[in-house]
Amino acid sequence: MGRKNILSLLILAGVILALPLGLGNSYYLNVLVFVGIYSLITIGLSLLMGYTGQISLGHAAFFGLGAYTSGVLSTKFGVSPWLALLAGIFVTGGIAFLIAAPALKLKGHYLAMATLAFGYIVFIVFNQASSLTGGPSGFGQIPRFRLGNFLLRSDVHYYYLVWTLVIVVLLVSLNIIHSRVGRALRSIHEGELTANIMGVNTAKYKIQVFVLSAVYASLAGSLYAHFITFLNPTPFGFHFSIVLVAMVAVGGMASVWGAMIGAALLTILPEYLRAFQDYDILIYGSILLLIMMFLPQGLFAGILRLIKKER
Amino acid sequence: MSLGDQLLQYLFTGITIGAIYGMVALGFNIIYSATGIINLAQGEFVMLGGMMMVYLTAIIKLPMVVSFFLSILIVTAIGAAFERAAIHPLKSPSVITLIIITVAASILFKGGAMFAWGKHTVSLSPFSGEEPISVLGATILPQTLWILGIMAATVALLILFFGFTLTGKAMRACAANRTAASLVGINVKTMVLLSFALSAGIGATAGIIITPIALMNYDRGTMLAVKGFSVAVLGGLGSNVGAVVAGFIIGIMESLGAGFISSGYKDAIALVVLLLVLFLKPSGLLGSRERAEFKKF
Amino acid sequence: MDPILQIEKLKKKFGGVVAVDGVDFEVNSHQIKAIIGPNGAGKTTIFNLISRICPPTSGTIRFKQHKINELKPYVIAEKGISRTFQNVQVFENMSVLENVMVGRHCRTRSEIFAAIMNLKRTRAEEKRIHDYSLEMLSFVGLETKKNEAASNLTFQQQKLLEFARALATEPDLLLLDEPAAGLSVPEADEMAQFVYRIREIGITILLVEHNMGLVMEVSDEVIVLDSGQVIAEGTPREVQNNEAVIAVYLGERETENANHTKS
Amino acid sequence: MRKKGKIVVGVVVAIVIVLLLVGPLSIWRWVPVLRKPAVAYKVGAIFAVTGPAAWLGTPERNTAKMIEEEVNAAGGINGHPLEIIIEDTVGDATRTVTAAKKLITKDQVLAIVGPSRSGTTMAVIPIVEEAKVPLISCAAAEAIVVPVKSWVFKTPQKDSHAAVRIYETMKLQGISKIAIITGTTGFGDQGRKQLKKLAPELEIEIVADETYGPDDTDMTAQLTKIKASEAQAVVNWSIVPGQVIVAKNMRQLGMKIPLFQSHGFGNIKYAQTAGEAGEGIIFPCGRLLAVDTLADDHPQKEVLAKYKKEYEAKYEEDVSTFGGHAWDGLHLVIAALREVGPDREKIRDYIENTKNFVGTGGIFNFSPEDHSGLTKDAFEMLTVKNEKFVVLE
Repeated sequence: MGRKNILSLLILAGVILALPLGLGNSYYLNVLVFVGIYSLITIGLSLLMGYTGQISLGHAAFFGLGAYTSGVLSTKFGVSPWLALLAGIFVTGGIAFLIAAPALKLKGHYLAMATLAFGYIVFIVFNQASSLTGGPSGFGQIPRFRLGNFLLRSDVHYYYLVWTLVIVVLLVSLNIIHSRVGRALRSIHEGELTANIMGVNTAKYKIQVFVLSAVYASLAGSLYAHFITFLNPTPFGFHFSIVLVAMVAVGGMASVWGAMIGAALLTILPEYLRAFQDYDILIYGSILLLIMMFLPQGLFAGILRLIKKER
Repeated sequence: MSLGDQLLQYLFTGITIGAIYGMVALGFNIIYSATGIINLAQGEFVMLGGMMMVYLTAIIKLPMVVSFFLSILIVTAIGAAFERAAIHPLKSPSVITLIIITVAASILFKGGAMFAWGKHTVSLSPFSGEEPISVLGATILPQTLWILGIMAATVALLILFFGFTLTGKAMRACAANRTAASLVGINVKTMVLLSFALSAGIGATAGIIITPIALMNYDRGTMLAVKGFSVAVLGGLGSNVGAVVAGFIIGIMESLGAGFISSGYKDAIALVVLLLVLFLKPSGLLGSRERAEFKKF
Repeated sequence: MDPILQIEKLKKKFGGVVAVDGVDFEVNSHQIKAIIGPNGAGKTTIFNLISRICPPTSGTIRFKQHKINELKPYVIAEKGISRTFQNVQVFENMSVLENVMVGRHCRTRSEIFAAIMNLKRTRAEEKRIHDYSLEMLSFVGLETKKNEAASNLTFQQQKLLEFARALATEPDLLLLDEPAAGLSVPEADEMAQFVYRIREIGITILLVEHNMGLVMEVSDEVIVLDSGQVIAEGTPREVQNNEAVIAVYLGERETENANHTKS
Repeated sequence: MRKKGKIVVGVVVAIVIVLLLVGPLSIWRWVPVLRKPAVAYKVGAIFAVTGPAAWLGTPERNTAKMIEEEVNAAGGINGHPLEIIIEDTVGDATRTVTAAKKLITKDQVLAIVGPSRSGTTMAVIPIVEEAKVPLISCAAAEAIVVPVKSWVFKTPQKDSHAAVRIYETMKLQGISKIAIITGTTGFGDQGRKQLKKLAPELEIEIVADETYGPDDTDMTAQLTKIKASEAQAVVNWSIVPGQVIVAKNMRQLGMKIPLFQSHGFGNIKYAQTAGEAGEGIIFPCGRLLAVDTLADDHPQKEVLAKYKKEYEAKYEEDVSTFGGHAWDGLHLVIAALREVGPDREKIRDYIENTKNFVGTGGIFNFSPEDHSGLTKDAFEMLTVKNEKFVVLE
């Protein structure tokens, strides 16, 4: 990991620590909690899409699997939220592993379709397995996290919890990127067959990064479940999978920082646009369109390039 | 109702649903084969077609036939304008960029339709009466026959167009190899424009003919796009006959699934089959493996 | 001399077309062997079969006495076969050095958990990968370009980069697919020097090449292929005087001349 | 290229400046002096204005705006202007939670009306309970007020009442074996649960239980299964477009058995969309849609006629029961504000003890045990005749 990344991490940590002092309003913190939760997913997606070049239109399902495993275990079976979170990671990781092996043999749009279909099937199961999931009505009263005797209840508590995990996940991801494995991932993106002939077990790494991104999404899902304390299937459908891909694309796929910027932008933007009422849908669509047209590498890369150019 | 009657009815239902999906999938195919783009705004063309038709017939009170062609024409123009405004200016965009651009466009179309026509679900009177036709104890709506007829005509026209006209052949050439096509003097950018216009037109046609059965509102496009995309992939991207066949397969599977297994899981059943097909034959039922491998990300 | 690579009754069909039709030959350790033949004779297909880009229809390929038909491409690389490509296949958006470091992949071990923990031995290994790769880059003379994106290199430099990347896998057998294609005469001469230098390290070379000057200069043995079949095998001199070969090549030279006059 | 770069920089800088000037993170909000003095009574409203339930949220939003204008034109509440801050749920639980937190912590509203749908309401309940803000939901599901949550009320009639009224009507018609078909949305699912729970009590046997997705285009498969069963009537519990497609599909299949719909059918547009297939549909509904047929001395007549007249004059569209739910919720809050002033806890207490409040949905009588306030008599059984709603004889 380069010096630049360590510096960026330190700056991020500083900003994270300081922000609540400046904002002090639980609504803003609440928005930032969601930014953090979505960042966890988009960082994983950037590893999968930006670095390895494999598309997924079904990551909302992994987010949902984490949320539901965690929520159901802790609410209906009295499992501690932390254990439930771990269980979510194992369940989601296991399912991701099973789907990854056949799906990642597919390429391009066929992979996109397979992940979409998988996501949709999971969404249907959330709706139909009502004895566990409460069906379309969902279920509530999901317990919150505890640290010893301390109950995490306010937005500030979750803000620090979520963002601590974001930093950890960032650290983990940056370590992977700047390693032998990260190089292998990028070589798969550049030319899968060539990478294979040069000695990279491409199938293995594709599966690994897919499972890893699913695990990140599951972690995010568990945090979501124990934060919002109510689950129904709507946030885990096709629509959200697309939003996630849009976040990654808008921020800049080829960088975990870009993925975070995208998550932040597409989470905060609709909050700004609340003031515009119905028109928000048009403004949101236009901004998305313009960014992709004029900064196709994403905001992060676009801004970096501009800074360099101006110098 | 005897089991036989039920089975026949499920089949009719499947054919009706399948024809709807097949029409949407045809639109996907045209843009995909000319450009390699998966246009996630395809469902919005369908929605626009349906809403436009309802607007022209119910509000402007134009005759059916005039409205039919006018709606298709207007949506075709919208498709072309979208290509000019958002796709044409791009320089060698990545596939994910294109996907997000079409998503953004679909948000805009949806928003536009919401402002233009409101949020209510609208319906359209069927082309030739509402009296169901009885066949051996099962029933089918005359509108379904219209859908099937227009779909057959569309596929036939597409085959003629791609097989026998110069423009059609040029579009196929672009699909096979863009660089080579431009080397022999085909204006690739024009072909892309054409493919968007054509696909919007077909989408609009689909929207118009399904509205009497499925109704329409501004929010309907996304799901139709997802189904259409599934069908196009199952049939093998780029294969028009494949799209029609796969449409019927998915439609019939959904209706049999709803009838005999569980209406809640019917979509899942169809999707599991889709996944299995993809895992066993990664280029779809009627797609060619080589073509799938050439069209990389 | 012991054979490092043995090919027996190798056959490959694409649909109805037979690209390789019952080919037998051996490559001995430390030799430079060339496969020549007119376009479409099946030369590159043989390479693709050896590095398992596609499976053979029938026949066996043995490397160091072990059958390798069934192995995945990356395992073949681990066993000690590497290659370059006819139309270069560098990882364009990665730096020159990173390209070579990918080649080092199959000789190193740190997996994802070690990477996450960023262990001391992982860092040490990363350092070794870096140093070894740099060494390979200086071997081909590209060390000054190490931080450039591979796409910024010239065509010849990209070919050299492929050499370095292939060498980083520490191969015992190196397949060179038309190393001189697309190069000017002095550049092709440079390539010939490289081929010699690679053999000096102790690497066996199997070569496909159209540039007859280069083939005749560097090869110990030459195989001539036509329509998927071996029509002659021997030292460059023997092959040059083989009547079947002359017939095939005269035929091609005429068409080539015809092409030249056209353009 | 350089020029283009500068333009893009310019655009980015401009966007940043705009965002700093307006919106939630704007610099003005960090400077307390620049804030407007808070004299207005702020009430929050969370409706599904866009998204799949926009047909529900839009009349609610329209009603809220109408009431705000009306109240302020009449001099506000005890001299204080009324400010209704409307937020959109987009039909998404996450966005709804954020909206609720914004209303509570940033806008500091005194009470919240909405959300429109059951699922989103369930998602905000823990928030209002913890923040101690009165919430008057416009969603139907029983689970919102059963068990009673101290800060949560609702104005639409209960699902269970709707189911009971449907079953009672069936019994009068001599129907005992029925099929139910429900949409897989929160609303449809809650309805399905109530129908199944209450059937044994009222001696109704459910012989077929089918579902469909909110985006399905054809339900003849499910209906064929029902047709093959012994069902004497069908209950469809869903939202548009499913309600209309089911009616059309039944007609296609030549099914002559009566079709009952839920109280989600409360907009004359749906009957019109269904056309001929809609004739004879029976459904429970508040009296708003049948106001013309009410006797003049009916206690709700005046309220209903006024709301219908004003809404239809202002928005040039047919009034729906959904907007009525918002009307009831807002007027409950306004009445409370008028009596007890800007105090969340007092507002809650006032609403909980409200008796004989005449709303569009019925006559409300709240109590600590009942946060719904309506009885099953709030429903009238309506039927469709010549594309109009009339009271079922």
